[in-house]
Amino acid sequence: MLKEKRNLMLYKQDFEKFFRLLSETFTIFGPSKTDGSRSFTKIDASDEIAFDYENTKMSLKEFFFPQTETLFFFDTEKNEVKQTDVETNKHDKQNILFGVRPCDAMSISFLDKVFNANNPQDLYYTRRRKSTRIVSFACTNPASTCFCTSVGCGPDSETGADIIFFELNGRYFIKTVTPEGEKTIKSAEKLLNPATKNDIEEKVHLMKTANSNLKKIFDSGNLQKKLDNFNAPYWGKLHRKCLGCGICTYLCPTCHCFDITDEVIKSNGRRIRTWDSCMFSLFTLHASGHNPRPTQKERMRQRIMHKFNYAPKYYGKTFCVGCGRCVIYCPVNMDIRDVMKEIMEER
Amino acid sequence: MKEMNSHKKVMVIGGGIAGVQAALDLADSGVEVYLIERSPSIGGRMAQLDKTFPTNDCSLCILSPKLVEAGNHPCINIITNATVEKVKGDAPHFKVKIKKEPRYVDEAKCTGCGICMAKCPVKIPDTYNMGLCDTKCIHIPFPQAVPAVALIDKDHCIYFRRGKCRICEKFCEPKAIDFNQKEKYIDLEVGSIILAVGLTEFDAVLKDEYGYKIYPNVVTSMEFERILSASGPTQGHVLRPSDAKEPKRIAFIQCVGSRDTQIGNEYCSAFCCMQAAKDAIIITEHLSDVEISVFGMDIRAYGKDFDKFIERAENEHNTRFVRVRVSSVDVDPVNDNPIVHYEEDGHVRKEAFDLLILSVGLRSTPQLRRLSAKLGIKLDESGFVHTTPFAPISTSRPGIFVCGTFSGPKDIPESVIEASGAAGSAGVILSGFPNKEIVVEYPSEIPINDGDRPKVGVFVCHCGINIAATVNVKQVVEYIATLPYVVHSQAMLFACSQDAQKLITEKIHELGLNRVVVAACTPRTHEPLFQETLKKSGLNPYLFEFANIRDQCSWVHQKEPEKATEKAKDLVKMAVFKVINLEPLSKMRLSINKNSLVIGGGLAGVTAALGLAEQGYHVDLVEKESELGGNLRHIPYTLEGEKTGPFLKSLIERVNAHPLIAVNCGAEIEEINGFIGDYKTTIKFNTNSQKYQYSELGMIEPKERKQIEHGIIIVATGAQEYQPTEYFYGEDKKVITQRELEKILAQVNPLRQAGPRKLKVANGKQSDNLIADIDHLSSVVMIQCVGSRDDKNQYCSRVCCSTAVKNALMLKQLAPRVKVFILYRDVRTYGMKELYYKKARESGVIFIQYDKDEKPEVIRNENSLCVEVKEKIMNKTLQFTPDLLVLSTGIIPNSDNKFLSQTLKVPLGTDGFFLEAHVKLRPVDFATDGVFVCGLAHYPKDISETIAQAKAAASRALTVLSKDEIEAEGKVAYINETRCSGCGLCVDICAYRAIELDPEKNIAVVNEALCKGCGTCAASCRSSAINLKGFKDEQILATLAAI
Amino acid sequence: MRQIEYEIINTVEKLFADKKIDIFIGYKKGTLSLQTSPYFLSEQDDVRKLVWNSFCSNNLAVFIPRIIPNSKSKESKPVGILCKGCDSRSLVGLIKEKQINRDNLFIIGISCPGIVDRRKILSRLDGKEIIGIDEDADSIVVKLKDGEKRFEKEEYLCESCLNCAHPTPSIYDVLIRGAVYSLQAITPDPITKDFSSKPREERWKIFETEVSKCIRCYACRDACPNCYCKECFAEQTKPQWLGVSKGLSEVIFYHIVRILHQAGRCVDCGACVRACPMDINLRLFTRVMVDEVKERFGYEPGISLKDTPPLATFSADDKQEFMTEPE
Amino acid sequence: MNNPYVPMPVRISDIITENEARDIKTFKLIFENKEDEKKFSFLPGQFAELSILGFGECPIGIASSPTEDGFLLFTVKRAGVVTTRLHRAEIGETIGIRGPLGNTYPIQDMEGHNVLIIGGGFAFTTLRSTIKYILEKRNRGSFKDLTVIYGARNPGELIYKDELWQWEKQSGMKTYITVDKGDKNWNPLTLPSPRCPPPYPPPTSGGGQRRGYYVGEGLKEGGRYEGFVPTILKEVAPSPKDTIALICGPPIMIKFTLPILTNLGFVPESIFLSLEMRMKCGIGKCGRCNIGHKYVCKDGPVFAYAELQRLPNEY
Repeated sequence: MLKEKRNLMLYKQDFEKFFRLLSETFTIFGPSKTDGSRSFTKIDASDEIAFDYENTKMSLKEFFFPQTETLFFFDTEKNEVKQTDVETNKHDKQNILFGVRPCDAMSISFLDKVFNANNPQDLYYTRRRKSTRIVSFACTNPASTCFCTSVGCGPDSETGADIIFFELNGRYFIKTVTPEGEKTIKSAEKLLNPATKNDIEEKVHLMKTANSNLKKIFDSGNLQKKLDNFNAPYWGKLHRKCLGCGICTYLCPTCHCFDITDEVIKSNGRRIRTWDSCMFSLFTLHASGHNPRPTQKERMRQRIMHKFNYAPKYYGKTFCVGCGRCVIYCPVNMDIRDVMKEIMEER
Repeated sequence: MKEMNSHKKVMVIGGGIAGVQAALDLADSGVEVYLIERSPSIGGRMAQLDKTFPTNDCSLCILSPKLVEAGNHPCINIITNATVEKVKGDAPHFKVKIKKEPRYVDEAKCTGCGICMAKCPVKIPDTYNMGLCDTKCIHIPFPQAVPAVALIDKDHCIYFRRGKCRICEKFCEPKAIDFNQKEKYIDLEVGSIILAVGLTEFDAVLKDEYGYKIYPNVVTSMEFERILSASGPTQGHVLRPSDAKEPKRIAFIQCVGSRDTQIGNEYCSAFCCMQAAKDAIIITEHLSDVEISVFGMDIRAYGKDFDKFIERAENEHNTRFVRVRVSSVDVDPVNDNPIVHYEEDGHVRKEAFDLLILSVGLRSTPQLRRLSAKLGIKLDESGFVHTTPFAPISTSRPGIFVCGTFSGPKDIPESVIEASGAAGSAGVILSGFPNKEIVVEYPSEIPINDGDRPKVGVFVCHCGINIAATVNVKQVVEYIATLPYVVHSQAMLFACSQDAQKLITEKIHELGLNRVVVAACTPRTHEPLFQETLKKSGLNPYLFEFANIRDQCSWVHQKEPEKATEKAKDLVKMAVFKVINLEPLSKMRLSINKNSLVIGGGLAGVTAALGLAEQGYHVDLVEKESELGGNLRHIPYTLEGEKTGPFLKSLIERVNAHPLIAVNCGAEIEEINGFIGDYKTTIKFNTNSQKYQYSELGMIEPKERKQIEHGIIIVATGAQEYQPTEYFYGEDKKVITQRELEKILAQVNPLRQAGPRKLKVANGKQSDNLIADIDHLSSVVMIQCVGSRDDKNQYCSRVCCSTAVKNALMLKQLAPRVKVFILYRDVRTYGMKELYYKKARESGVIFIQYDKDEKPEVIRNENSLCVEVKEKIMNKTLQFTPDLLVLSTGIIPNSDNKFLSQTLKVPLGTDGFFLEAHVKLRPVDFATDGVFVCGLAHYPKDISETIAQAKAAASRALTVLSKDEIEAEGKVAYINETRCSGCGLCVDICAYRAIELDPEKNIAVVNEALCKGCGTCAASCRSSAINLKGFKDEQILATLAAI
Repeated sequence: MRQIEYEIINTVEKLFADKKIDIFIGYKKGTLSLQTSPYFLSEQDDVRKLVWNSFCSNNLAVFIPRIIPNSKSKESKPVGILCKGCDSRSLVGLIKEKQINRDNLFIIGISCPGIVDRRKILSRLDGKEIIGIDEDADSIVVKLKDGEKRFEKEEYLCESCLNCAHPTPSIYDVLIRGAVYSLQAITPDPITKDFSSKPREERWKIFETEVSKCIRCYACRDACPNCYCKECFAEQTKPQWLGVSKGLSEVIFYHIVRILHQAGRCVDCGACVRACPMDINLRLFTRVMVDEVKERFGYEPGISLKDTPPLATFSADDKQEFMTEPE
Repeated sequence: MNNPYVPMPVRISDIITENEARDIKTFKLIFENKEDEKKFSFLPGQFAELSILGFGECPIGIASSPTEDGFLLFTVKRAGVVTTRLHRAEIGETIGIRGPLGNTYPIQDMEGHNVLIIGGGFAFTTLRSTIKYILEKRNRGSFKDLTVIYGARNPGELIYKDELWQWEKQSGMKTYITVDKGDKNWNPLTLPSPRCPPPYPPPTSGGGQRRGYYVGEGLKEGGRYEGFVPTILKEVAPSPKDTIALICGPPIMIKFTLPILTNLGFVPESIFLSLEMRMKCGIGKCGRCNIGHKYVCKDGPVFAYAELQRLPNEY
């Protein structure tokens, strides 16, 4: 059993071999060049992997918590549940998610608190999670929209990952984070060498540079306290340019709200869960017509509060990893960093 | 008028379509009606017809709802098997004695279940089916009969003949059989009497040269109607009598018993041409590869869309119209094929057919003569009720009115118009009496809400064999029983019959049904009937759904019974899924403003206005010209030779003098807002007329505009004479129109009568010295169909043939030596007008037929005109150089019809005339409630037809005005306020102007009184904020989800 | 550009000073390069934060039905708004569809030289970080760590701007004239014409491929001024018109209906395309509709407050060749 | 493994229409599988997701008491698609159930104390469960006095009528039943007086003056009344000493009841309310029913008033 995390080295020229060895036991997913790093797709050859991407457009969450998931099928004529998706989608082969950015890896550790915790456990998520190893890639060149260090994450964060790669000059610095991570590289052990002091120094230096490129914009701890003021005046203004679309929540790696609906064609039906968004006006609309969050003001507040105030209280974590997707893709440039700044500056 | 402690009462004699319509109109206006019918059920001849032209509606299908309505109407007392014994007294205090023959079945007890009929051992000829098949000695005349009560034919009953049997009595559960029934006399006191008995078909045996009853394959048109009918002896299969084989060559002989001097029936029976064309079209729908020939003289397609119908028969249905008179018929003894002999192009021809149909006309009977004697009314030489052109529905005895064929052969719409007109005239007589109070009691409605488990009852109709012969009804019934929420599913022979209604009610109560589906013919005719049944059972009438498994299934898939059955299952399943999602709806009640607006001050408008005013209702009459009278001012005399002037003058005087009529001459409609019961109209006076109004009538303040509030509208805007551009009209003074000729003749006539040779100048200005002396004319040519039946105006203008005949006769009378040639395509002197056609021929007028494609040509020389025409029968080109060329110009729709049609939201037909709600049975109504049409605005017609229709319009309007309030449609649009963004698209596109924006809430608001439930708004709304009650998105989606 | 920005600021300042408006909607500097952000300015705020440059891409009309829901009252002061040609066309639509009263708007119109497509420039930068931006009349200069890159505006305009027929607002209270490129607007749009000329199967394939990228975030709808329904059909539950899943049939359904709801209303501002995070070329389909409506009914939405939209009227001469027998 | 999203089959063994408007029905459900029944152990206050295949799910409070063996009761008001379909169900039909979900009334804390139950309208369901639980012979000794105040708009809208009439007569509990407006058969024990204004404005739609409200000594015994629940509560004036109050009712009733309880001396820690929010999963994952950092489905639906005061007022 693993006593401590190991630091190992892999020469870039051996990566192809490394990839092949791993793919004998695992199905490998990663950001691929072919779809412009839109999402994590199946990778068949090592050269399909896009190493230099900033972040995938779709976050990692859809791998474990797909946008549409069948909970079970049923027959309305016979009035019976036929089978559940958990039973049909057997994940026999183990998966590797390769090249995950540390922020996305961390986001999975948050989702684990929601779905994987035994309160009760969400079998659909758990099943996928159990069969999947996360191999993350430290960010040596973070984007201008990244703000991970403001929310307790960082370019070399290990949380959520089983293994983390650092790209050094001509070689990869590989750190095993979990026992699963150890097991994952077992088959490729012969390609790996223990890291030397030099290697470690180079890695530390590299990450120092990366870290220095990331400005810490706010302190999430203070923010949480600030947000305890539920009726703060800024809520009356912040939302005004918000269009109420679902881009920020759908692209967010930690947003996990979903809807459950039934779909029926003839007598064949399925109960599905689909992503939902607190930004949508119908999200909390009661059958009676009452809506506790009737305007974009309340909905915007809910989104911010859920991430930065409620989640810390409930799960002990700020549900934001600073990936910057909401910043990049918001059609009205509603920059969450700006919002945070505004909140922090209030009084 | 004497005071009388009774309400309005009228006796209607005859329960055919005319009688039923008159009864319904009267009853709807608050008059109690005694409908006396000689036979055991109402419906008359129309109930026996298969289809009706020119729409090919199933005759009984459109009639049956009216029969049921009459049968259920609280103001109508139907007395069947009854004849009038005696009529004493004068209007409005007639004392009548009715004799009712025994039925031997208690009408109050009989449920019409038909078990007696099944058990009765005696077969007798089925008179409903013209004796072509058998029925039982105890029988219900036909499945949809009203009342649906059996009767025993005493002459054939074993019990009555031998004193034994009484099987029917044994099986009759309600104990309705009563062999001891005796004839009964009923005394009635009524204010007026409407004579609506019909004529009888000519007995074709009298024309023995055509071989009827001699050769097996010669049948009459009435028999053939039954052969075509799905409920007829051959169940709608066209088979010939001798060998029950499908005929391939079929011929019709027209004018059997009509236009026939030999047998003394000189009139035209008015409908037979169209009936033959209709039958021809229907035949080709039953049989493939069939050839049809129609032997007749003229094709009298003088009604709305009739010419198009004939063209359809000719071009699409393999029908040949042969313009000859058949001389005789014999038979091929080998195959019983009748052989028709006729002369064509001077050759005698023989032609064999598989089946020969004699288009028999109508005639009077001794029975009718006896009846008129009892009533004390005058008949004419043909045995028809004597009427005058200006009083077409009045008999010689005041207070007794006539409608339908008894006053001369006519088609259904004319009969219906006269029926309504007669009802109106009877109403005038009764205006001093109070209305009969109608209290219709419905049980209080069972409350149904969305959360109640739907309990659906499904009733699948056989429709005789209409459905059952194709669709396996049993399978459908069994399948439907398995559907969710269906608690009852059963088959019915005729779901529309009265006993079926009883059964549906029973099932509703017994099983606690809260939703009902009837799978049958079509909701168009029968939905109201079943909704009424629900209402009477305490269910909201909108918890009903109709599955159309006849028109849309069995009829169109006759050759694929299995697929049809599957489709029927789906259709009923859809209806079930929909009905499950239906919800109770309520109708809005609208109060009725009792004033009326009549647009148009011609003969029609004036007559209609009088019809309303004389029953005590205020009328605003709007005429755009400066004086009343319209086109009639230009028609000096009638075909019958009566002067119109005095008649028109007295009519206008009556109108002007009537305190309830406000005459607005020189005024035009500017704006009409509102809806039935509550219209607001602005009329605008043109400046000249203001003075006129003020100085001459002194009735209206001189002002430019006037606002009128009223409850109904009668459109009587008339039509215009076609202004010819052909044949040098307007260029050559020798070319004039019939109207111009008529004016001249009218001026000549009195002078001529004043003394011989006094005439020098008739009309110096207009005609110069053209007719300086009419005697100097040597020849006059008249060309028919100028501006009618051509590419410009495709319809027949209906009156020009008789106008030409009228003027030719007058010309001949004034100047017997003048040669008159009438170039015609068909001489359409329908009905009694035929007598004048004959008279014209006798007086030497020469009729020359030309073909549509070879119209007469006119060549203009220096001083003369040369008319060249290719004579059709002899196929020769003839030339004339007439002194006068008279163009029989057609009638064209008014140019402002379009404006009025848009303002009133009522449609125009393709020909530009106003389009009535139904060509056969609702000839003066519009689909829009509260608006009626009469006169030339509807279609070209003659004076008496116009008068009848105007009276009918008034009568129909009275069915509205006599009520204090009416119900609006329940299936209306409604707005989901949480979804409506108030964009206003629905406001823009609503054809009925039923939607407005609420300026406060900025959402759309539906005016339920105006909404017709067309659904355009619902379709247009991007937010799905508009739904149509009864057709909500969820309901439609549920329906679709069923398949 | 600067001059215009200055004029805008002056005008707005005066409007506030004259108490003509309480709120003004314009643009402020964005937090990302090549981007601006809608700015709701009230008297207390800094009017000098208003900007005008080639990246003022948002169609500000979208906010009108949101901030003045269904208001018809004349009591409150008008809302000030900065309008490019397309924004004003959207406003015309909103006024005609009674979402706002003309009197409740104070429109500062700008003759628009076209908006530069941020994505087009980004795609040329190979992910290099932008340090700064300079803009002159014809070009954008992007400063990178390792130098500068110059982009000619004309080549990098948004597709909808490249073929804009009405760069000058159709309605305004004050018009600020700027340089307008003399781009020739062509109907039908060459890009969509090319699309339209393809066989039906191919068009369907293109449509399917494009919309299959959709994640149903509804940004296209929410960025569109025409989409002001209180409850979008896509989210209605009574009845539920389409499922909530990301399945192809559902996204096709959503997009087809969204596009159809734009018939005769779309002003081709391109807001939907710019909002879409998945880079779906939605304009390809809406523009086809715009051209189609113009050709069939001679109608261009957003140009006049008077003319009747084709869907609100009927003429017997309307083309009906689309009514064909099923194949 | 137990999949929390898959419903267990239950058969509808009885349907009772509760009110005159016929939009509230009680469904008696029996588990199709014995094992499911065993697993389904609950306490008053909890709810379950009722599921109809093809229509969806709706969260409904459990109206029966765990002491009632062999069946579950759910009282459902018809509002949306699922509840409408449920109302249309017939006896014998099988539907689905997921649960029990949520927390319970603080049964343990209530033991050894007086219990005051205040209910309004159809939200009386889980309170009925509680009452039945307390009244159960083997439990009754664990609790002290039981006071029930229940009100509805009119007599036709009272639910569980048979039981109400029984409780009125039952010793060891006081039952106050009140309606906003009585009918001719409703015999209030108290005389209305026009002097006392209503604690909250009467509905505007009705218009006009209401007949009035009782003024006088505290109501010592149970009975039938006319007036709003808060008014009756004020008159009943139960002692806060040693008492735990449970409230469930329409928001407006709760709004006006809380200050009266506070005035009577109840501390927020001793008042418990049951809340409603739009829910989907019922197990704290789908993220929509939160009030502040509490999920109503998991951390509720029962909240101490003290806790609720700390949460944002967004429900």
